[in-house]
Amino acid sequence: MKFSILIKQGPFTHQASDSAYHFTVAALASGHEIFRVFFYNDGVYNSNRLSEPQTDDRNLVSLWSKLAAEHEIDLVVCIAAAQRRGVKEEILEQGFRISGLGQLVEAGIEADRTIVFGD
Amino acid sequence: MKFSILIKQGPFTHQASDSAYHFTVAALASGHEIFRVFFYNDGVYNSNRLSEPQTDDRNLVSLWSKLAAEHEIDLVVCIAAAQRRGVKEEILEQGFRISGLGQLVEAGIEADRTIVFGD
Amino acid sequence: MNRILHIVNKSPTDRRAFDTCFRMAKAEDSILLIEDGVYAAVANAGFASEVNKRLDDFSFYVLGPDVAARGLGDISLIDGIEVVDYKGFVDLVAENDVTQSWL
Amino acid sequence: MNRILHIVNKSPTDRRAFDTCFRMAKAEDSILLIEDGVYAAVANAGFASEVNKRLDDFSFYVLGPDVAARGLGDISLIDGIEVVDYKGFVDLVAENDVTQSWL
Amino acid sequence: MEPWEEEEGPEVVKHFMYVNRRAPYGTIFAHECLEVVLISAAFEQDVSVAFMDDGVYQLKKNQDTTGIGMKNFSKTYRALDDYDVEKIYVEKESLDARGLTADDLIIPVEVVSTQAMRDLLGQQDVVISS
Amino acid sequence: MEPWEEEEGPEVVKHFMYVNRRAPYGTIFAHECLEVVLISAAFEQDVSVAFMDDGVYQLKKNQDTTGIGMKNFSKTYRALDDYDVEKIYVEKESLDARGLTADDLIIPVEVVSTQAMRDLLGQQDVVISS
Repeated sequence: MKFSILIKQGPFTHQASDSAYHFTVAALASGHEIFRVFFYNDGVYNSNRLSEPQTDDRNLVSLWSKLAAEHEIDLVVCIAAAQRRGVKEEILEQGFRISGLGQLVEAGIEADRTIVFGD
Repeated sequence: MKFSILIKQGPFTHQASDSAYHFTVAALASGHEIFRVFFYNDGVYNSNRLSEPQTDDRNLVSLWSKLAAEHEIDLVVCIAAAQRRGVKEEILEQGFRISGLGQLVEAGIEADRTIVFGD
Repeated sequence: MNRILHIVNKSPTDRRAFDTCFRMAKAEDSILLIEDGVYAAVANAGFASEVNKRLDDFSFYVLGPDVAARGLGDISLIDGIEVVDYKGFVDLVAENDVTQSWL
Repeated sequence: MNRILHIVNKSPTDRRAFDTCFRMAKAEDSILLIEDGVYAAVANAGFASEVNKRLDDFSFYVLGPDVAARGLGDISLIDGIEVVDYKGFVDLVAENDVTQSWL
Repeated sequence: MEPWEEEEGPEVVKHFMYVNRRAPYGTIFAHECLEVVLISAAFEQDVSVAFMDDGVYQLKKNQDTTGIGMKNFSKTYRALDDYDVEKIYVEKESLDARGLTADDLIIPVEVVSTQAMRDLLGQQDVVISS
Repeated sequence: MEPWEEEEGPEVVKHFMYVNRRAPYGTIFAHECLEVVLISAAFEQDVSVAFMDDGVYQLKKNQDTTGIGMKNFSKTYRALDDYDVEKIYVEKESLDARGLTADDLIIPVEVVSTQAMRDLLGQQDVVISS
């Protein structure tokens, strides 16, 4: 089955991105396909490559980036939400791309299921 | 009277930074002194100079920066909260400085009143 | 005992911050409604009874700019809640000994 | 009618998401508790009665990793709520027609 | 050519519902959800917008944000009609609990019972909560 | 030399209270508040930490975060004693509503009535809510 994921919160402050990550890993392990992960609202902060958590904490930015590289997952950061929050190409982690909100709607159309993670 | 302000949310997602800004402007207009504005939790995002809201929306990053320049306000961004969220010197707006959590405690000691804005 | 200015910025129909604020406030304290907390000041809303029965216990204030932003300028607010602007907010902070934000 | 997987990630003692979830869910729907929503599964908590009286109406699930993280692994959860892991979460999404997150 | 622009083959029209349960201004969720709804109108899907709980406050008439310095986006709801987004549902119970009626709202909406809203939810393929 | 390190002149000792009302892990507020409390211990002020509402869940024993990949910071509460932060108050009503007792908590605390917590709040100079 094809899943699309919407993430509405940044790393750390809310568990949303953590839950979405573990869900995505489990979905892939079960043989499902991830059509797209779309980052909206504060979710755009998940793509900030300057993020540097303590060494004994998880690093969601690099976890998403590595997962995308391993499984060719499309990680899309909403341009409108990113611009106002100051997430620009110059601080974007590898594996993420910035694009329009239409990509979220397309993700909903193309996937069999869309799951929203937020606060 | 001397006030210290604690801001726990970033710009846009919650009204906390807006409310704190208007409170600060009003306090200065009433002749009070602002000892320090401390940015903690997601509040550290208020110092990201890459933030670029739509032209008909307010820009809290530059509003805080200008207010600080006009009234010599000490804007302190928590280093621990900023590191994990990827707010570094290289994207720091003028007028903000990154320092330790002790600055928040000191702000509480030195000011007559400490007011918390968050979610 | 220090006089406390309790600040509530949560809608009473979304979060339970008001429950705790009312439980923890003491007779001489003041309660200021800001941001989404201003919905608690609407006279016709279901939550109004919770505020009405405490009007004699605490001094209630509501932030006018937040009322206007939410389109509540044209409907009745609870009698006995004083509308203040940001300057009034500052005055309340100065007049009380300490502030507590019920986030 | 599409079968809905309702996902609740809010503590029942902080937010009112459960009220609306219970109001909007229909008989054949499933309700999955994740993140701070898992506190609704505690058998001895005050909110348990709200869940208990709906056990016949909906299928309830709770995410085990979130239960363990919060230290609830050593206390009784409500009988009739099935504990699932992330793989079980994925299966629930696939088995139902659509998901609704009550944020 | 993007998939949704295909003119041949079976047209897949999905039922999308955007669920609004937050008050405006206190958080940005109302504003950013409206931006998604406007974009979604271009995709020729079946789009519904639901307002319940504090979400009904988003539609309150006479919002005036000059005092808080934020953008008043409430007038943008009027553009929904121009974008052919016509299925706008407001739960009656949520209005009642807040002392509001349809007359208090900035646009014409369909006020529905809890039962009707529940049925509408059951007809969707994609539900995006804000 | 920083102001709080002065050894001469009148010592100003203020009463600080950190108020915890959020559950752990769902949001970072519990974790980041604990970081402030630990720092504040160095300032020789009168420090209290209060737990009420869902904040009491922060102290629940046997937290195991391996399944969610987040850092288990609950053991750090045990360090409060080493930092001479000894005024730790938990509201009884909040414990009761959640079916918990002091035995369920990771550290010894003072369980207080609502009235006692109200009185403690009234003795503070600075209240930091998390």
